[in-house]
This record gives sequence, structure tokens and C-alpha cells, in this order.
Amino acid sequence: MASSVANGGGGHDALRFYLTKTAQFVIVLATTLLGLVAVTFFIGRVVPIDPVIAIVGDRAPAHVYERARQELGLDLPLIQQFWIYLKKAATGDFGNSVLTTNPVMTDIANAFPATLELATLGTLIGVILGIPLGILAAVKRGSFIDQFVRVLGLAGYSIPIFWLGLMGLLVFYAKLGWVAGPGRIDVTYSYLYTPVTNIVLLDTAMQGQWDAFWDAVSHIILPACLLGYFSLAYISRMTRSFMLNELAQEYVIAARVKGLSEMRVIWRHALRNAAVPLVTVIALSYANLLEGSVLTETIFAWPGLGQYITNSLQNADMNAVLGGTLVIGAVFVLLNLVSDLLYRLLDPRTR
Amino acid sequence: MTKPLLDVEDLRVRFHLRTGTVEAVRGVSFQLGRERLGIVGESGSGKSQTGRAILGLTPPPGEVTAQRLAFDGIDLLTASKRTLRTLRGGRISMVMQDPKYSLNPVMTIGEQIIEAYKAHAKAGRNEARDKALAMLEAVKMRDPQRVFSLYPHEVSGGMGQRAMIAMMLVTDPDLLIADEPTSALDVTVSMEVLRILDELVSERGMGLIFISHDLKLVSSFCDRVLVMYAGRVVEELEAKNLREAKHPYTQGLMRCLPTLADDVRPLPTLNRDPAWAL
Amino acid sequence: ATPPDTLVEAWKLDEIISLDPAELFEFTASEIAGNTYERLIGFDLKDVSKIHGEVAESWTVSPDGKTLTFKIRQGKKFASGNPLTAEDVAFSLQRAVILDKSPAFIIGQFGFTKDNVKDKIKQTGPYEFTMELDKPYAPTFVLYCLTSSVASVVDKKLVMQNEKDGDMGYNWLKTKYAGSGPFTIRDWKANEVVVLERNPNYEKPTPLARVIYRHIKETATQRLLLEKGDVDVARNLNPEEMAAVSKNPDIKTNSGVKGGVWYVGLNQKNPNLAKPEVREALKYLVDYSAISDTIMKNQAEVHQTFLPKGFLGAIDDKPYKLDVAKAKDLLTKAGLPNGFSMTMDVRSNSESASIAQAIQQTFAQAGVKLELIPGDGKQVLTKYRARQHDSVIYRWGADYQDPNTNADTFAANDDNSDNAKAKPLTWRNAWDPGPLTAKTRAAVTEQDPEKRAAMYQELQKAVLKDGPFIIMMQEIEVMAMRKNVEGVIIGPSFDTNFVSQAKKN
Amino acid sequence: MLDIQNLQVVFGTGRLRVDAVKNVSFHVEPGAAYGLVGESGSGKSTVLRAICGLAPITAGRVRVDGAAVTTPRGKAFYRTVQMVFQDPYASLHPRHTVDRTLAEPLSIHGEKDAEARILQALREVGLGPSFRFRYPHQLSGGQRQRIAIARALILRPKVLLLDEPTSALDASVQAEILNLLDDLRRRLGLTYILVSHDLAVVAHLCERLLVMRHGEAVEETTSVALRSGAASNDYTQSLIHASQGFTRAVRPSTQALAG
Amino acid sequence: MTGAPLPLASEPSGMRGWLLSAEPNSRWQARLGRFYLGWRAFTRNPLAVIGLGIILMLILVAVFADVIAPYSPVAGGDLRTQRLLPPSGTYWFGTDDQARDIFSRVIHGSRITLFVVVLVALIATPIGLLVGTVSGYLGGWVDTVLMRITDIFLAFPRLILALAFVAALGPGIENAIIAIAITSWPPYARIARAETMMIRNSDFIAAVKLQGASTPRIILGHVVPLCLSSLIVRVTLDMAGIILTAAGLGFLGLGAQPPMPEWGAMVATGRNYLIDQWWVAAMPGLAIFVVSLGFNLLGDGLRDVLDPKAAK
Ligand SMILES: Nc1ncnc2c1ncn2[C@@H]1O[C@H](COP(=O)(O)OP(=O)(O)OP(=O)(O)O)[C@@H](O)[C@H]1O
Ligand SMILES: Nc1ncnc2c1ncn2[C@@H]1O[C@H](COP(=O)(O)OP(=O)(O)OP(=O)(O)O)[C@@H](O)[C@H]1O
Ligand SMILES: [Mg+2]
Ligand SMILES: [Mg+2]
Repeated sequence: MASSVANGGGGHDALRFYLTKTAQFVIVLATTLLGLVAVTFFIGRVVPIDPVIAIVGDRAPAHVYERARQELGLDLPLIQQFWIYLKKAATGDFGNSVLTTNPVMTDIANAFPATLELATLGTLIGVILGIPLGILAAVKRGSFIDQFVRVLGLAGYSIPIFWLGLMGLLVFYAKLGWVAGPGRIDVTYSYLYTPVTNIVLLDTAMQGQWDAFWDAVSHIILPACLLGYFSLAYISRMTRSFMLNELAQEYVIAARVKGLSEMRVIWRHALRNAAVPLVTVIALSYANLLEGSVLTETIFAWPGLGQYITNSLQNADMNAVLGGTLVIGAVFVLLNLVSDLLYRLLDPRTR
Repeated sequence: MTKPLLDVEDLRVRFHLRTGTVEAVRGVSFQLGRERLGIVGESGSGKSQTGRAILGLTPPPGEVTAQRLAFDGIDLLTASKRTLRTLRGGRISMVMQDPKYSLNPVMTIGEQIIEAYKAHAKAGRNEARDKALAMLEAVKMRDPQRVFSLYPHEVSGGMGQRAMIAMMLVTDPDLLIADEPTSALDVTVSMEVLRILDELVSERGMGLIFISHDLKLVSSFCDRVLVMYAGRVVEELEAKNLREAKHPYTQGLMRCLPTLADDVRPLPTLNRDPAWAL
Repeated sequence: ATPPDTLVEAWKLDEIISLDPAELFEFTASEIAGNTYERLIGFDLKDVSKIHGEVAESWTVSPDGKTLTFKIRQGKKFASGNPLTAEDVAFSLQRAVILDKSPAFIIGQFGFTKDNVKDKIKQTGPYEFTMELDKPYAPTFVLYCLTSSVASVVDKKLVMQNEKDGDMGYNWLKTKYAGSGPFTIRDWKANEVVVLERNPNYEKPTPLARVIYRHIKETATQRLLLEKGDVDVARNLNPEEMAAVSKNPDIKTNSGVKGGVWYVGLNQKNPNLAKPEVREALKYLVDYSAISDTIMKNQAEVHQTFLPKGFLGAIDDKPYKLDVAKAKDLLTKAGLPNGFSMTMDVRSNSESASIAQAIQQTFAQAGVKLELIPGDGKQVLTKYRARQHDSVIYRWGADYQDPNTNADTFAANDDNSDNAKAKPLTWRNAWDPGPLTAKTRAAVTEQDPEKRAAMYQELQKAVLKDGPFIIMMQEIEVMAMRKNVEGVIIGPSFDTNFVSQAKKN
Repeated sequence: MLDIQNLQVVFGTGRLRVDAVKNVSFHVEPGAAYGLVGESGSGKSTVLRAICGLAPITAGRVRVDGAAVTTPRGKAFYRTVQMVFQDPYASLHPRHTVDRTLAEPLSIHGEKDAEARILQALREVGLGPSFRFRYPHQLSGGQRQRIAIARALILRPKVLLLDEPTSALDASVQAEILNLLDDLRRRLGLTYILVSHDLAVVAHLCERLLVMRHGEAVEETTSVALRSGAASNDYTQSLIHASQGFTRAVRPSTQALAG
Repeated sequence: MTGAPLPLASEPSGMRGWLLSAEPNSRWQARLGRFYLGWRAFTRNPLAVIGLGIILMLILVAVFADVIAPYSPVAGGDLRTQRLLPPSGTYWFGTDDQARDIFSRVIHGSRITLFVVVLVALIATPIGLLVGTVSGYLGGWVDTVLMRITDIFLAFPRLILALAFVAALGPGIENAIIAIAITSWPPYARIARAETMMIRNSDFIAAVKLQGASTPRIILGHVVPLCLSSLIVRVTLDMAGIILTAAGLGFLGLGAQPPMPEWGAMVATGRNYLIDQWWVAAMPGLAIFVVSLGFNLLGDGLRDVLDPKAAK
């Protein structure tokens, strides 16, 4: 999405350039979020689930039901409800979740770090393994290793994640006992540290609870590897295709003409260039992991955002759904921005 | 002339493709001393592939064979990868056609020159830097300091081409292959570039293979010319004698150009004789 | 592995929305309340007809049957250290009525309203209070209602300390604890965990220091955790998983009959289903025993009347079994010899989906084409409550241990119009039970338990014969647990699964 | 036929502003051929593109056949003026056969008799009917340029704008195309505007020419003057000089003409 | 290229020669020739051929499902004796919890899968293509507005949007398809836009403009065909994702209705028996895997043939 602008200009111009960029970004963020809210909000209202039941339950007498309905403001016209929601949302108040009774933001502050932790680790695994594999496949195009990477990647695209997840648990947890089971940390350790960031690995490490830390590691490793595998599948394939593209460029031949070693040609020259579009791919795959880990979270009893939103949706807990969607939307836009910035950093042509 | 710098005999480059095998270069032989050798021919006649085969940079499906392919007595066909690497860029260099594509877009020009230098000379960062700057100056760059830290997209085609030359000459090679170094440039700029190459040959005693499709240019710039057609050398002659070429192909090429000097109408066109390709 | 003094249960916890006894109504929250709060009255888990005082020491009923006087046990203390007195008990009941949340009707149905409850439920001494009813209800009915979790005793002092804007501590107690039960609630993280901890002030300290309920949605995950010993009890295993783990020498299973029944509701707005012959024919088109022996093995047993076993007056008649020929006869009589088409709303991802598919098969044998419409729990419910279904497969759980809870919904319908206030199951299926409504109302005030039981038997038979409900099975709850766990009690209702005496060897 | 007065073309605004053409005027008689020469980026192509509406006219006037052009150009304009592009590899749709490429203008303008006219157009540019169903990748560069010319001619325009029609081609092919253009002009009475950086090509085809630099007109001259080496302007001189090939020492350009 | 043709080692002749002729005599021959060249490029990639084989198999199986399947895909057997039987000579893939033959269900499920895949492709591709090309060709505020909308749909958690749509429209395979289609067009729009931006300034577009072609004509006749190939490649590569999303919806109970033998729904049921009665989930899971793999391999192969940039 990077809109490239010709370079040059003095400090004043550069300043103005960044100001326009910032303004543009704010507008993009605002309109995207507004669109997200609007779409979610109206979808939420046409969903044929009565949100009142979620609060009062099935057995509630009629008057209890009516009162709850009014408290939710469901008797107002749709547009008015939306307006009220927007006004509150602007002040950071996304209402309370019906299901958990907490303010939605509190819930998200709890659930999001769990997802973040998992997705980040997953992406790291995907990047660390996926890029070298992709490079190898590109350099040895058509060889056994290339086919292997291709099939590995294709399998990653095609295997249902819940199947792989359960099989992973069965083998590595139940049979082999190499990793800990579902959940973020064992109950024994869960009260040894105080949640600060809600990212268990960080919290335990910062508080020096190393036993708890290692326990958390052994819990996260399997789901993270699983997500990592899916991200690896994507990243390695994209790396391969970008590298093939770069390796066919004239400047690579020029680098060889200079007498550089093949390693240097590949890593310093081709990869540096392939890294530019790769950044976008990694950001995208990261965003996908952040939003798409619903099933993984279910299987690994991971109290993350994906589960939270799905669960809320099924219970017509619209405040929670809206809040969660907004957060994911914002993350998406933010990741876009970050990859945009990195893009600029890596590619002098867009500076 | 003593021992030739480059000795090529029966060089062949084949590409095995789906549609069959294409022989891009078919039995080219020549010897090169410390002189300017031009290779001309129309598009697809195998000029570039000849140049690349010498450096061992024929792209993947290609296959290179030759009776003899020796540089300064070193057999390039049997040389180890390591030897080839030290030769490449060190003693043989190549200036490529289009600076827009041949310079790494994400590295500054200075970095790329330094990299070339350090690949062959044990030198510290500062020494390499000085050398690079000196080189930029040698190719008549107006503000070497500034150009040093520019990225390829920030310089014009002419500057890029000169930077490319600087990069390829920083190691003081004995042989330079220049593959259409000026065809992407304006007439006025290309004259400047040629002047630089010319000086290098006459002052350093470097061997130069100058690939071009511009007969007029080659005849005025080089000492000796190889005329290629369909992968073969159809004629080899002194540049100044190009007007007296024997081969009908060379003659045709010379005549079909419009000139300011006289107004021929219609222009003579080339009637290809299948026999030329044999 | 789990610590020796801690019991860890894997359970689907995502339905908890409140821990306030005046509000909580879901199975999970009720069970937690049962282990952490004390109620006025309790019943014998083996024989539900035997009632005893829990916080109440004794009670008397006035001759006109309208006033009950309760004496409270002395010397009890809340977990907070505050003493438990009649003031707390009266406050708890009043609070439930005033807050008027979903379960409030269980107490409210005796004529208490926001405005009069402070007069009708009165503290008359430090350890004595009275309840004044609007009608002379059957005393057993009243007492059974007081066994439900809405009658839990909360710590008035503590709750009122946390009152805000006259909410009687509602917003605080939603997530906190103010009781006197064997365990205290230490922590609740929505969709993640509920942690109970031993209440040191409880008269009989629990063997376990801690009980942890972990939210595990996937049953397969629950199973793996159990087999690996990372949880002690798995609550939601399906029949196959149950069968598999029971082969494991480290694991045992415990089961108990529950008050829930599985039924198919037939909407009487559908002209075909409104024909009595069709209703009866469909009752002959379900393979009750095959379903309960396979799909619902260990989860339910065949039961066809609306009162679950163990309830006052419950009968266990099972007149229906799969009989395609008879069903075809009945359909022919109804003028539908070639069968007909109908839909059934089903909650996806639950046992009901499997049962529904089995029913679909047997219906088809008599030419009844059943189209299943899967939906989310809440989605199916919304449709059901709007009477937009043809048929629906659902489970009904008793709200309290008195037969009225089921009779009221299966056999009575005061107003069958579209905008009726009350929405019992009869209404939802647009069925007017005629004289049965009056009989149900009469049974509630019948003072003689035997006569009362007979009335309910009559009601059950009538609904069994003619009602728009294919009642199929009564629920069984099975817990799979590690061998070393002992003393986990599975009571007859969902709030009587007790862990207070559980221990691990 | 074609009259350009004070043409100015500006791209972008502010920091990105490029003054591609500044105040250029020239006039072309019907049936004449007019050349534009100059170094890369001097605005030659932009003048052509401005005439036919592919670049904005910021100021100035363009008259075709006595009438000022409208924006957007009407269909009648396109029947009068057509253009041939520099790169024969980029100017043909890679997925369309020659047949489809040539049929397109006819169908846009609702012309009948497409069949015959396509064959005739192919004949005119010296290609046989066997080329009709080929795809561009099955054609050589010279053949492609012929197709591009055929496409431009099929609507029978009066003016042909030629943007370096031979610079991407080999010398021998260039000769063929130049001969073709020469021939067509004579037979069809076309008016040409030819852009090239090769002075010899311009001199070969055109009677008059305009030398451009940095978007400005440097001088207008004739090919006769060019051949005699008479150029009043230094820049034109240096262009003439450079087109003679490489010279070791910098010498006055007139001497090189003999070689 | 001009110049002398380089001699080929062997000249094509006969049928091949006719197809590869540099001088086709008719539109048909030209088209067939192109197709043949593509086909040859395609068949040089054995994995792609395998992929094509799988897809053809899928189509055949779907067409002849009635003939192939030994049992009814919906009617179950005796719950007491035929339930959850492991794979055997009678029941090749075993039976499920309703005592139905899994093999027959998988066979019949191919129809649904094919239906999903084809319909999603037919809905999402044109939307994406149209939005992308219009946005890329016209630019300006049209581009801004369309791309903002695309962004919104792109930033939406995909499964959530699908879930919401299914919830709004009611469960069922058709609605699941619409939901998936609605969530899958944005990337296509982006690709088409990028492609369009690259070609909109090219000479051949300028050339048709100079012939007075209208904007719709240029977009439909000239821009769309060029975007199509990279889009087709992308769509084929996405097929696996589409099947899996459909499966995901089925998994959440929002896709096909029971007893429809939709693979995703079957896997979802099988999840309950995953550890001991592995075949219930594994068989339809394997089917999903094989078909996705087929589409992916095919897409990969097509990329080499159709996408001129990727071809080397
Ligand atoms: N990678 C390759 N695969 C197949 N054929 C190739 C490959 N590279 C070059 N060729 C063929 O080899 C022949 C010679 O190519 P070469 O690049 O040497 O031509 P050239 O004389 O440099 O032409 P130009 O003036 O256009 O650069 C051409 O016919 C070309 O098609
Ligand atoms: N669409 C455009 N937007 C911005 N600047 C442009 C655009 N088109 C051309 N220019 C600029 O206008 C100037 C003149 O370009 P033009 O293409 O007319 O040059 P030219 O003389 O044809 O050069 P060449 O010989 O390289 O074709 C150049 O600086 C170019 O960068
Ligand atoms: Mg070349
Ligand atoms: Mg130009």
C-alpha cells in the first residue's frame, strides 16, 4: 500500500511530507475502524439471536426480560443505538461484556496478550525456519529440497488445524510427555507471579519465577509450533518466489561478476531485496495468526482473543464482538503501517 | 604480440529448452591482447552470451564447451570455483548493459564499490573507502563524496553507468568486457563514457571487449571487430577497414543505416542468406 | 500432575455470567454456589423427599398454612468472620426479590414483590425470622424452593460495605464472594478458571485446600488432561471417550441421575403436528433404547414422563418404543398415509445433534421427512421462544426440586396468545393443555403430600398421552476422575455436586 | 494541418511538479513530415502525447485541421490523428491476436467490412494474411512495429504521430520500417510528426525539424541544413557531432562529417 | 526477435507442428496453439499434473457418486451393531456415530465440496476483479473509496465475518458459501488492482484509448484478460483455504446441515472420536487434504504457465 513519493526536498519538505503521511494514516485508521464498527454493529443487530437471553437466561420471567432489554437500549431505533455506541466508543468505553460482566476493554486486555504471545512466538518460528527454507528452495530450484519445501508448504495450507493440534497433543503431550498440556501454565505456578502484562512468559521472567517461566514455555511451545508451522508454510513459499525473482535480476549477475561468494550474493544481495516484499508477507501472516487462531485456542484451552470473540458472537454478546473486532482491525491497520515503515527503511526507493 | 591475454577457441553455448536445443554461440574463436576488440551483430546473434561464457556466467539451462578458453594461461573451463571467483572481478570484469538493473537497488553506490574491492584486496574499511572515492573520481564523477552515498535510483543513467564502470575497475582488472555499455544512454553522455574506457585502455594497458550493435560506434572506437551472425563470427577485421568488409552481412549492416552524409532512398535492406548461418 | 491438596476439574465454564446467588442460574455457577454458599434448607441426596435444615435449625407452619417461622442455627460464621444471624438470612431472601434477577421468581412466586418483601419476610429475633405467603401453598413446595441456590445466605455486612448507588452490592458480588460454605471463591477469570479455597471458618474444615475448575472446551482435550493426570476430574467427556478412559486403570467413573430431561417439542402452530394422531405417531418413531444405549450411553436413560425420577409423584411409564407399523397406522388415520415434511431446530455441536440425526432416520422409515436446522444454542433458543420452529430438540432441567417446576412448564399454559407474558414450554409449542392448567395450579396448594403426588401422576399421564412433547430420556451425569479422588458427590440436581468432602489419596 | 501554439505541459504539483514541455510552437503543413529531436527527457514524447490527449495541455493551443482540439478528444479526432509508439513490444496487447488488434478500432467506430479492411491493412504494411492470427510473441520486433502501423492506419487517419518508431529495432529492420513509412506517406498523403533522437533518421524522413532541450524548443531547422552541418545553435551542433561516432580527440565537428 | 532464426535441433512436425505453427491460419489454430504450449509447459511439472489428476478425480467422483458409493450417504445402519466400526472390507473407511458408511459419505461429499469451491470462485472472482480493475484503472477518489471498503473487509477477522453472515442469513451450505465469498474477494481486488496499475499506463492501453475506446471497453476487453491469469492462479491456490473455511464453519456447526455429508462437518463430528475411532475424522480429513493439495499443486503449475512474471 506504500504510496511512493519521489525523493528529494529539504528538511522542511520532509517534515511536511511526514505530517501529511501521519494525517493520512490517521484518516485511514479512523475510516477503517468506523467502517468496521458500522459493519459489525449492523451485522450484530440482524443476527437472529436475542442478546437479552444471553443476560437473563431462558427461565427469566417476562418483566425481568423486558427490563434487561431496556437496559441494553435495544428498544431504541437502530441508528440511535449506533450513535450512542459511537459516542461511548470515542471515549474508550466499549460497554460491558454480557458474558463476563467485565468492561470489554478489560476482557480484551486479558485475552489479547494471550493471543499476542502465541501469535508472536508462532510468527517467530515461522520466520526463523521459513525464510531459510524458502531461500534454500529457491537456490536449489527443482531439487529434492525444493520439492520438499513445496510439499511441506502445501501441507500447511491443506491440513485442518484442529486435526493437527489434537494429534500434536496426543503425541507430544499424552504419549511422549515432551511438552505440557493445554492451558498457559500449571495451576501450581499460576499464583506464583502477579500478572502485569498478562504475557505469561514476560511476567514470570521479569519476576524471576524461573520454574514458572519454564512451565509456561513448555505449555506454549506446542501451540506456537503449530501456528509456526502454518506461518512457515506461507512464509517459505513467498520467500521462495521472491528469491527466484531476485536471483534472476541483473544485479545478482553483477554481484557474481564482482567475484563475490555465492553466500554473499544470496544473503547480502538477493535477500536484502527480497526482504522488502517479505516484510509485508510476514506482517500479513502475523495478522492472520492474531485473528485466525480461534481453533488452536479452543483445542489448547488458550484464553485468547479468538476464542473470546467467537464465544461472544455465539452468545450475541455484541459489545464484546465489536470491541474485539475493533482491536483486531486496529492491529491489522497498525501492522500495515509498521510494514509500510519497514518497507521504507528497507527500500531506499520509497524513501 | 606475445602471449595473448585471452584465448578463445571454438566456444559454444547451448541452451536445452522444451522446444529443443538452441545453440546461441557456435564455435567462436578469437584471441585478445591488450587492445580494444569490438563484437557487433544484430540482436540475438550471441554477443552477450559470448561475453558471459568467458566469465562463466551462462545462466542455468545453458551449457558451455570450448576447445580452449584460457585467460592469461589459466584454463577457465577447468578452473576451480575458487579460482574463478578470484579471477572474476579481480582480473576480469564486466560492465553490463543497463545500470538501472545491474546495480543493487538497496545498497549505496559506495557500498557496492567497496564490496567489489574488498572481495579481492585485503583492505580495511577506510582504505577501501578511499579507493572507491578515487575510482569515482577517475570516472569523472563531479562530486564523488555525494555520489558515494547515493542509491542507484538517485542517480541518472549516465552516472549509474559510470558508477558501474568504477565498480568494475576498482580492482584494476586486466580484461574488461563491456556489454553494450552505452546503448541505454544519450548520445552526448555515451561519448563521455566511451572516453573514460578509452583512457583506461590506453593508460593502463587493459584488454577490452566492447560489445555493441552500433557499427558506426564500434568502427570509430575499437581496434579490431568481430562480426557475429547467428552465433558465429562471420568476419573479423580491423575497425578502420570496416567500410571494406567482405562479408555481405557486414556490408548490409553498414549500408542500411541512414546517414546525414547522403540521402539514399529507399534504404538498402538486408537480404539474409541462409548460407551465412551455416 | 496436580498438587495433593488441590482438586482440578476440567469443565466447560463459558456460560458463567455471575457469581451472585441472587442472579446465577446456570449449571456451572449453581454448582459453584452449592459448594461455597449455605442455603436455608437442604434435602437428602439419596432420597429427595427427605428435607432438613441447613442454616435453619427448625421451622413451623402456621395453621392457616400462610406463615412460616424459621429458627436459625447459632454460632455460624461467614468466611469473612462475621457471625451469621437471622438478619443475614432475611436480607438474602429480600435481596433476591428486590434485585429481581432471573431466579428471583423461585422465591417471588409466593407473593413477594419489591415493595412488600421487607414486610413479608421479617426478622423477628436474632436467630428467628418469618415468611408470610400470599396463599397456603403446599409446605413441601415452599421448602423445596428454599433449597435452591437463590436462597443462599449472603454476608449482609460484607455485601453492604460494597454497596454502590443502592445496588445492594450487586455489582460487587457478581464477581466476588460473601458466603459461609465449605469453600470460598478466590478467583474467577472468565473463560479460564474458577478457584475455590478452603473456608477456615466452616464448622467442618474440608480435606482439600483448593478446588480449581478449568475451562476446557474441547472434550478430547479434557480427556488427554485427565489421562495425563493434569486434571483430576473431567466433566464433559462424551460416551466414547468415557468408554475409552474407563479402560484406563488409573481412572474411574462416577455417575448420578439428574433432574434434566431430553425432549422434542412439537409446535402446534404446524397444522400437521396439531393432529393428536400425528403427535402420537411421532412418539412411536423414536428408537428410545437404541439412542440411550449408544449415542447417549452413560449420559441418559430412557424416561418418558415429564417428572424425573426422584421427584415427588414421579412415575416411570414407558409406553412408547420404536414401532413403525403402528406409527404408519396412526399417520394414515391422520390423513397422512405418505408421511409429511417438517423441520427440527438443533443445537449444533451438542449431543442433541446426534440424537436428532438418529430421530431423522427413524422418522424417515414412516415417510416423515425431517430436515434438521443446526444453530447456535442461543440462536435456536431465540427461535424457539418466538414459536417459529416446527419442532425442536432440547433439554429441560428442573429449577428446584419440587414437581411444580416441571408441571408448570409441561402441563400449564395460562395464556396461549402470541404476546403472553409467561413463556412455559407449553406456550412455546403453542399448546393449550386445557383443564391441565387448573390442575397444575391446584396441585401447588394441596397440603396433603400423598394427594399431591397423585395429582402429579395424573398430569404426567395426560401429557405423556397427548402433550406436544416427545420426552425421551432423563439425564445422567458422569464424571471421569483419577482413581485417587474420593468423596466427590453427584447429587440429583445441578447445584448438589459437592466437593466439600472430596479428598485425594 | 497541425498547428501548435505555446504548448505547455506540467505534470504534478508542488514538490512533484515537472515542467515537461515549456512554450513550444510549431506548424505542420498537410502532407509534410516534421521531426522532433533532442536528448532523453527533453519532452519530445510529451508533445505527441499532449496532441492526442494522453498528456494534459496545461496552456497553449493545439489545432488539427484548423479546429482546436477538445478535451476529451472526440471520435472524429481519433479518425484524423493516430499514433505509433516507441516500443513495439509494449504497444500490442499480449493476449490479442493481430486479427483482434486490427479489428478493435473498426468495431469501436462501427466500420463495416472488417474482413477486407484487415487484410488490406496487412497488405499495406507488407505483411501477408498468414500473420493475421498470430500473437505478438510470435512476431519479430519489426513485424510488430508493422502491425502497430497497420493499426494506426486502418482508420485512414490524416496525421500519424510517430514516437521513435525504430529506436528499439535493429539497424536492418529500421531500414525496412523507414522505407515503409516513406512509401506510405507518398501513397496515402499522410502528415507525419516523427520523434527520434537519431538525427540521421529524422533527416531521412522529415523536411523540417525542431530541436528540443529541457522541454524547450532550441531551434527549428531543415534537414537540408542539417546535412550541410549548418546549425546556428551549439546544442544542435553537439548533437550532429555525437551522431558521427566516437572521436578520440575533441575536434571541431565539421571535420568529422567526411568520415 | 528479428534476425536469423537459430537452428533448432529438431523441427516439430505433424499435429504438433500444426499446433506450434508460427503462422496459424485461423483463430482456432492460434488459440489451440497457445493452449498447447501452455499445456506442454504445464505437463513438464509432474506435481502439477498430479494436482490436475486429483481435481479430475474429484469431478469424476462427484459425477458418478451414485454409482461409486456402496451405501446411502445419509441413511444409517443399526445403531447397536454398525456404529463406529473400524475400516474393513465391508466398510472401507469404517462407519460413523450414526452407523453410516464413511466411504459413501466421503464420495458423496465430493459434490458439496465441488459445489462450494466452484460457487465461491464464481462469486468472489468477478467481485474482486471488477473492484480491483475499476479501482486501479480509474484511480482518484474511486480508487480511494473502493480501496477503503476493501481494507475494511480485509481487516475484518475472516472467520468472524463469515460467522456473522451465516448467523444473519441462517446456517446452511448456500449461506456459508456466500459468507466465504464475501470474505475472500478483497485479496483478489488487491491483486487485480496492482496488476491494473501496472498495465494501465502501458502503450497498448494508450493505443486503444487513441482509437476512441470507452472506459468499460478498455477495462473489460483489455485490462481484465491480463489480470485474469494471476487471479486464476491465486484463486486455485486459495481453494484449499476455501474448503478449510467451509470446514471451519461446518466445525462450528454453521455450514452444511446434517445429515449432509459435508467433509468439514464430518471432521467436526469425528473430532469427538478422534483418539479411539480415528477413522471418523481422518477419512474426510484426508479427503480435504488430498483435494486441497490437488488445487494447490494445480495452482502452482498454472502459475508457471499463466503468470508470465513467474515463468522463467
Ligand atoms: N537463458 C536462455 N535460454 C535460452 N536461450 C537463451 C538464453 N539466453 C540467451 N538465449 C538465446 O541466445 C541467443 C543469443 O543471445 P544474446 O543475449 O547473446 O544476444 P545478443 O547478441 O546479446 O543480443 P542483444 O543485442 O539483443 O543483446 C539468443 O537467440 C537468445 O534467445
Ligand atoms: N506522466 C508523467 N508524470 C510526470 N512526469 C512525466 C510524465 N510523463 C513524462 N514526464 C516527464 O516529462 C519529461 C519529458 O518526458 P518525455 O517522455 O516527453 O521525454 P522524451 O523527450 O520523449 O525522452 P525519451 O527520449 O527518453 O523518450 C521527463 O522529465 C519525464 O520524466
Ligand atoms: Mg546482449
Ligand atoms: Mg520519449
